[in-house]
Amino acid sequence: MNSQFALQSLILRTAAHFLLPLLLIFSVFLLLRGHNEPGGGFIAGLVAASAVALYMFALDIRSAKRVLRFEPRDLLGWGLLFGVISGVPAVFVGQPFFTSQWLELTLPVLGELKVGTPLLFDVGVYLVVIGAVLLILLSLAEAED
Amino acid sequence: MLEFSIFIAYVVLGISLVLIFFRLVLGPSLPDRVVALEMLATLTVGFIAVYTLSSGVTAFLDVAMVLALTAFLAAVGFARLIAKGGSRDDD
Amino acid sequence: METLMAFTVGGLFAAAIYMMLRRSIVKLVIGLVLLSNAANLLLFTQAGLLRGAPPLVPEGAMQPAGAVADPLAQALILTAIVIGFGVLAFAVVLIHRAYEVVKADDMDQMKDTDT
Amino acid sequence: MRLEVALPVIIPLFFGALTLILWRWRLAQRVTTVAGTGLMLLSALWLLAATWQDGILVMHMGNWQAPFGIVLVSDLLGAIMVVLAGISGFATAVYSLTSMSRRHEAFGYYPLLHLLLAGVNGAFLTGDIFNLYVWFEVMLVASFALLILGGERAQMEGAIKYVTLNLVSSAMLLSAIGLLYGLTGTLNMADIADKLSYAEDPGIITVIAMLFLVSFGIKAGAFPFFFWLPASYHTPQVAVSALFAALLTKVGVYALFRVFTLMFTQDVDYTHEILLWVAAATMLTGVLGAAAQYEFRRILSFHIISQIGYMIMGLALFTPLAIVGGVFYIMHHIIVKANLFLVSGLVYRLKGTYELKELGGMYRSHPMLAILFLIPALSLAGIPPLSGFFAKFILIRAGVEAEAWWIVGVALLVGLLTLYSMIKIWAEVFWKAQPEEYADRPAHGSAGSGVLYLTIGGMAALTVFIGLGAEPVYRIADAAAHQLLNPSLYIDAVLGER
Amino acid sequence: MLLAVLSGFLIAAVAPWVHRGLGRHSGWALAALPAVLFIYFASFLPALGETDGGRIILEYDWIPSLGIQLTFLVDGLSLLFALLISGIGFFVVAYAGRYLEGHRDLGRFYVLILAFMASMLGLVLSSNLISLFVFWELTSITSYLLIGYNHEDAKARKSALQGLFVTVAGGLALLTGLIMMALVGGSYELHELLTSGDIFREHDWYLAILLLVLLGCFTKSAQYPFHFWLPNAMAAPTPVSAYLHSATMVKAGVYLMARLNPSLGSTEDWMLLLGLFGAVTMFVGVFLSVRSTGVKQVLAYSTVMALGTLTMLIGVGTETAMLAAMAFLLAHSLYKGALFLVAGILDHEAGCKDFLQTGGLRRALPVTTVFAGLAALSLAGVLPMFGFVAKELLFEAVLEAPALAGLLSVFAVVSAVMVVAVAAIVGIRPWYGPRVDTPKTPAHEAPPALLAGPVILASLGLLFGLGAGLVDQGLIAWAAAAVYGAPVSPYLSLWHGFNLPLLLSGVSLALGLLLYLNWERFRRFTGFMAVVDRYGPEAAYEKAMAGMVWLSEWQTRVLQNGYLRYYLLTILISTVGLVMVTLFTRTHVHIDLDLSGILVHEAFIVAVLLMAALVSVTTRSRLGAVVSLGAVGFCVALIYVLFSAADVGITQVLVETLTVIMLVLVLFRLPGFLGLTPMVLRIRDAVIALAVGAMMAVLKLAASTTRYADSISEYFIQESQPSGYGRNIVNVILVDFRALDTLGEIVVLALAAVGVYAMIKFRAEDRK
Amino acid sequence: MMTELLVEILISLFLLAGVGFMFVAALGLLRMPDLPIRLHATTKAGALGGGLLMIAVGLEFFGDVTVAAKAAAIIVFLVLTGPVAAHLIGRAGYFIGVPMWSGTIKDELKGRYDHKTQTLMSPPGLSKTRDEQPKG
Amino acid sequence: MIGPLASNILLALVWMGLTGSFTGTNLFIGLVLGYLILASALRDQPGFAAYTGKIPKAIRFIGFFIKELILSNLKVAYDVLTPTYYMKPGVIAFPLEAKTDAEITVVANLISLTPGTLSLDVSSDRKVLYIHVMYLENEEAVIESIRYMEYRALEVLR
Ligand code: NA
Ligand code: NA
Repeated sequence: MNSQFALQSLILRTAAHFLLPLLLIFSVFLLLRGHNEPGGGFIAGLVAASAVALYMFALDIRSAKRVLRFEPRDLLGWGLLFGVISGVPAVFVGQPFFTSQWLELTLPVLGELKVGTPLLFDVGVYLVVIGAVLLILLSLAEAED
Repeated sequence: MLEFSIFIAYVVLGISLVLIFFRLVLGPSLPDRVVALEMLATLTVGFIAVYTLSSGVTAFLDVAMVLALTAFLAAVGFARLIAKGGSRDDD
Repeated sequence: METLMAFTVGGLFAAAIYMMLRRSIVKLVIGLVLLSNAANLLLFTQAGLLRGAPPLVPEGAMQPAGAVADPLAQALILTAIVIGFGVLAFAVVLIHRAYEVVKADDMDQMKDTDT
Repeated sequence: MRLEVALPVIIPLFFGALTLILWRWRLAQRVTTVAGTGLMLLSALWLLAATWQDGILVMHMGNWQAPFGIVLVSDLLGAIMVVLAGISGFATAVYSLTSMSRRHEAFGYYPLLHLLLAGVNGAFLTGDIFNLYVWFEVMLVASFALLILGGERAQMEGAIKYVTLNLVSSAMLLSAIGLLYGLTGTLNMADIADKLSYAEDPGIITVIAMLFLVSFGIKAGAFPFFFWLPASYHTPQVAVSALFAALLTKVGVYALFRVFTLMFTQDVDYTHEILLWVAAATMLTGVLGAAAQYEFRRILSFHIISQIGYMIMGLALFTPLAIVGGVFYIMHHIIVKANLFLVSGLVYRLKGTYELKELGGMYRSHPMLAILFLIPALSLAGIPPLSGFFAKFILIRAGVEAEAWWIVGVALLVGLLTLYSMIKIWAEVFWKAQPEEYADRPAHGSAGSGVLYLTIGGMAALTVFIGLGAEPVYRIADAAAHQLLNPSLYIDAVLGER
Repeated sequence: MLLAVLSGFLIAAVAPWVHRGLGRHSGWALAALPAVLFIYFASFLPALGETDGGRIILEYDWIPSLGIQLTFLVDGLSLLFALLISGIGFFVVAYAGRYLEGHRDLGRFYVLILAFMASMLGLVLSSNLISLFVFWELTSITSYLLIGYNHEDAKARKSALQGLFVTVAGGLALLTGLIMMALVGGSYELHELLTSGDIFREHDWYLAILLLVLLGCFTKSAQYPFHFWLPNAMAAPTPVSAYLHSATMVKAGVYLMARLNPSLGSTEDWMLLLGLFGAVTMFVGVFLSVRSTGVKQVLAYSTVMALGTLTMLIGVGTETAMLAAMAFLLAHSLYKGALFLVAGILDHEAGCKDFLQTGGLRRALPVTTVFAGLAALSLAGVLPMFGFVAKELLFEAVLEAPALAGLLSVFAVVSAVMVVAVAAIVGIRPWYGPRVDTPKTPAHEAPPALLAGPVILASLGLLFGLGAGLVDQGLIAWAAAAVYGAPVSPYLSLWHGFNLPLLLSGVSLALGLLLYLNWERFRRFTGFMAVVDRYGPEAAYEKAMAGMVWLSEWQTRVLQNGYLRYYLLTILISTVGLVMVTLFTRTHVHIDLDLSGILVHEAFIVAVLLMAALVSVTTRSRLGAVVSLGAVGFCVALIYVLFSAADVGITQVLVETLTVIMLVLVLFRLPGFLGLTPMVLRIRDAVIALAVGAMMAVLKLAASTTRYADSISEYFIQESQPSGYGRNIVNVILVDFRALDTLGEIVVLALAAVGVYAMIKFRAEDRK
Repeated sequence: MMTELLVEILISLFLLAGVGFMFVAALGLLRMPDLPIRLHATTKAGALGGGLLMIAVGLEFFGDVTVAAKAAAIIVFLVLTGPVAAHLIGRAGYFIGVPMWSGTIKDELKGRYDHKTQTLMSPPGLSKTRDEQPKG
Repeated sequence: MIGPLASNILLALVWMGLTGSFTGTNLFIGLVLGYLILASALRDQPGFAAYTGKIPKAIRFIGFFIKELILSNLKVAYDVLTPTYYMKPGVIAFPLEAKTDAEITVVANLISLTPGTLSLDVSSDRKVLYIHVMYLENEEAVIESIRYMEYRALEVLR
């Protein structure tokens, strides 16, 4: 049932089942509010990566990968692409690269919301961080298996 | 009153920090050191709490929050190392 | 405080350098970690030290109420920490691989490529 | 808003991300890589043309005014460097099409290549000192990864030295930036220069300049900081070696040119005198290092060092002509050194070894390759009418004008010893008969050599062009030097007329 | 003109195909080029006559910004050389086509010889100093490739390198000299500089320029002590020797000295340097020539003698001397070209490479014998050959020399004696006397292609001797005038009446023949020279090269020693040195140790931080060190937090934790710490480490006392919310104000991850 | 005024109690004779100390729900992760045979780990009796 | 238990939407209101009844737990702060009542948090919890108190 890699601990495994969603929701929370409070894509990404790393230690590598759903490598690519692309829309309105573009949305429940390219950028950072940290950790773990 | 308490709290935490540090140095086993590291993380949470009180800025609680939630991962890592027999040639 | 931080930074640099001068490749890693901490701390303290004033704007306000710590330096350090982490990850695995290939934790056995 | 200033950075970043996403599809990666580097080259040429026509161009990234946001600045030196990066990047990409092993392709060669170029171009174009550090790191980590691609023992050994020493350099750079930020409260290089020009008691600046000197000196491979270079440059795949040889150290040289013309000009008599000694020692130790070597790429690696010395000599003499010489030298050297490495790679491909003692008979068997070696080799040694001659000529003339006799003597002597090494390669690899005992070494195949010849031939043609058609090249270098020696042009372009 | 000069290169580029297409006739076909060029250059003669030895200047743009132009100067001197180059070139190319027939590399040979010819033409015709130098170096390179023509022979490669190295070394000195000349004279154009001799002679740089230029000329023209490369260059095929070492390459130095005489000459330094070096070279050359037995060696050393003679004459500097020099130049080119080609026939037909193996070939090779004899007579300076005319003038010039007349005369006479012996060796020894078994038995006389050169060149020697006036009024006089810098009244003639020079000629002829008869004894008698050779210039060259390689190996051992820690030590000590010296010499900052304002818990944290760092450094347990690092990390995070950096604190904590995890994952397989270093070295390292730490601390303190301006961060604080729509200023900086930094930073992260991935997967693949 | 003082005293009490327990944990960590006993000290006193401090913080910013939520979250996180870490570390000590204090009177865990498979056996007597016990 | 909790949260969100205020305070108010509504309106529904009934139990348990925590912490503190060691440590095997992974984990962690006891590990057959006990003078009494704690905890969980 368990791979060679993980710690064979029922307590940790169970705790991980509980902590994983907690860490992930916490990470999204940190990402979304990062523009206004401490947090942001980088920190959020690290927390998310920690969550998966915990799963890796507690369960096994395969489960950890299943949590992630994507290859960490692809996350790197998409994250970078988001990061680069978020700088491009400005060019179409005749502004320099990475000039932030904001959209004011009025949503039914959430009310007025400012959505801008910096957020897209932060999401790119988030994805890259998750991808990078997990690519490193999972490769290292797999190397041991 | 509160200021004085905070001062005392800082001093006590400072002394605690040194005590923890000694355990970290003395070991003697790796798990002993890891306990010390865990405790250091907890103590850092304590520091941040006192600092929040003394500065009146609550933003630092976020640091404590992250710390409380993730610091034990280091212990997990060490535990796994030991479980795989990685430290027998050490210490 | 500036003086104390100067000593701290100096001490960290010294520790890092000492470790990097060892023959054991494992120690090299430890040196690298210390080095990156030292440089970050230097950058941090050089921008001025201010207690209890994070660079945050209170909700509803346009600017912080009083003086706040230098946000730019903090942003720079964040970037530097992340870069340092990436580089360190690479270095750690590199050393791991080098050990596997050379089968020794001794830098002196890694000098064949030079001459 | 000038789009072209940012394109040489944005394009490789974009293609880096794209090739990462296309990781599993080798063919797609190859196609996009050639397209991407080609596009980058075009954008670089566009940028150079625009900069030539309209003077220093600035893009305020994010539309934040300088000195607050990060600016990308294209002065002629920057634009020239970007074009050179474009040329070497494109050549490497094309050369890689047939020479790169599947193993490398499967583990990120193409994304690494693009991102390395992004780092290099970022470093050339940024007008922000911290951003320069960031691009340096991008370039370094990309080069780390490219260096170990293959996983051989020599690569690991070399990489450890490369990584360690460059990290020391980065830590020093970061510390120096921290100190400078503490002093000036700004990161924009033009702004720093501006503020320093009003500074009272600028002695401490000179001290910090020394840290920059060491840090960039390490990255440039200058004496006594070059050790990582000969330890590692001969270990990766040859296309990678070529790219490294052409570009990476030059980014260090570029940075030295940038900071020691723009920011650290308070105490020129002192700082540039030190640079001059560094230049001389770099030239000599590099060229002497090569004379002892009998491995194709090691010889070339050591020569990188000695050539760096010439470039620094141009900066150190700090006369208009000397700066022209330095810039000219950079242009010449990037093309020539990349080409020599590529030639060595083709030799390896055909003969299966880089050891001079095991090689031979190639003048007979591959006369075209022999000529294509001889052109860059003689150019490197400064034989007229190839590019290297004019590079050296300008520097020597500048040295004579400045009456810096000893550095002129060193430069000449080093030129002679460079010839010695190049002739050694020529005699051993091409003239000498193939030694019997190594005759049956397995070749790595000659299939697809056509593309390789094309690349090498194109680069050789450039070398000849820079020599025979030195006039336009000189004029560009001259204009670049003019901008470098008049920092107010740069400062005004970035900060606006004040 | 441009086309004329460059045509050699153009034809060279297609020569292999011409060769492939025309086969055995390629030699004659390609020889058409020099022939055409000869005619072209000859066509300048009338024009030059009209201006009475004046000059024609043709200018083409090349690199005007640098003052480097393709300017060509046609006057007597350059025309004389151009005619010699193209004329002899014609015979050599034709000769080579036959001589090397069937040789697999003949096609490449044409390329090189034509390129060489073009370079040589460019050299002598250039008026721009730098283009002259360009062609100068081109002759070095092409001649390198020609000397090493038999490149699979190690000796040929070595000789080629020697020639190249010596001439290029001199060339670099020359370049410097030329640049200095241009700076002094304000132009790179010879035709402008030649009229401004006084500016040079009075300038501080004069001696430096003179020495540098002469170094270039002496090496190229094989003056003592740089003469040794020339005989070794005989490794080249014979046509090359004939061409390079008679008419062209080696005369480049002579050409340049002659050319620059109006600018740099007429000073005591000039006369002494050229006179003495020329005389010594002349003597050494001929002496070594007589001592040699190899066919080409004898000829080569006699060339050294001729070059010395020319140098000496240019040094003497009188009108007569210039006339003598030009006449001697022409004479030498003719007979030496012929003799080398004869040497080639000897080799080609009889396989002879050494005079000791020759004898009695006159029956087999009658035509060769006749014209070899004719050329040898000119070499010996026997009436009525042109060589005689030249020698008479030579004696006259040295006897009248303004300085050192006696010394030079003695050298000249002694040399003349030995030259006669050399001429006898060449002109008599192989042909007459008993038939000696040669490696090959010549079946018939050499073919026309081989004979054309010797026949015509030797005949010209006779023709010009008989009709000295043929060349007298025109070319030689114009050339001498160009060298002299003023019109020269020509008086070349075969017969000047009984005078001292004639007497000396007679004496030297007699003594020379005597020497020839005692050749064996002379060689035995001078056997001690072998010892001298061991300490001679060539040995010095070899020693220098070996020394350079030794130095290089030593330096590599010392500097590039493979030990990372020594690299680090070097870098760090240099850094500390640079920074500290600068700090103490260029600043007057005071460092003020202010320990006030420290809160007690901060002191605790810093103390623990430093102690933890110390532990991580000193502990014998590697995992203990990792734990200590974790402690350092938490303390640093605390410092960030205590000084208001929340985001940084969080990041530090997370990164620290992940670092520990990563280290733990990796250290798993690594061994424990080893105590590899003895205590003394550890103390040394500790001292260096502390020095670096102290440097950073001092720097930080020194920089803290100064602040030139307020930080730009105030802008971010003000604008974060209004313009960036974010209240976390740090994050707004990261994703907006300085997004480019962050973009770079994630690229770094992605790259590191890819690198790690590749490293690990490579290993996985290798294991499979 | 009076309430303010009272609140201040209350906060001070929580604060001092909190750091007091922190101190106990630290001292225990240093003073206690073997690994499990040290774990006792840090796990509980750490969690309690941290909790008390967070209550102090919550009181100081009374009414600010965000702060209260954060403080509560920190307590929850500490309580969640501390015991897990303690379990892992204590177990790890067993794995590598960290010696127990000489005053230890009983060790039922000794010798029950199979290092190879990382499995832990139940004591022979207990597993049987367990099924017989009533649930509830 | 998940369904009612989700309902509670949903109610809180609706409350926030209705009041148009997205602050933490308002969320808290919403949660309490939602709970009250659920507890009163749906008290007959079995699923919801269990949920609403759990809350008081949980609160009681927390109270109990905090009391234990403080009391035994003081005991340890006393031992730590005084020079002599009073403890009699030992490791015991505690037969678990808890069945599921979650129950076992919660119980084990609670045991760890109450001073004097520290869960070291669970046997691989999940039947026995090995506990390090600091004051093992009376093993029966210790086991009894642990069992009581387990009982209280399971009460909330099941
Ligand atoms: Na960041
Ligand atoms: Na940043």
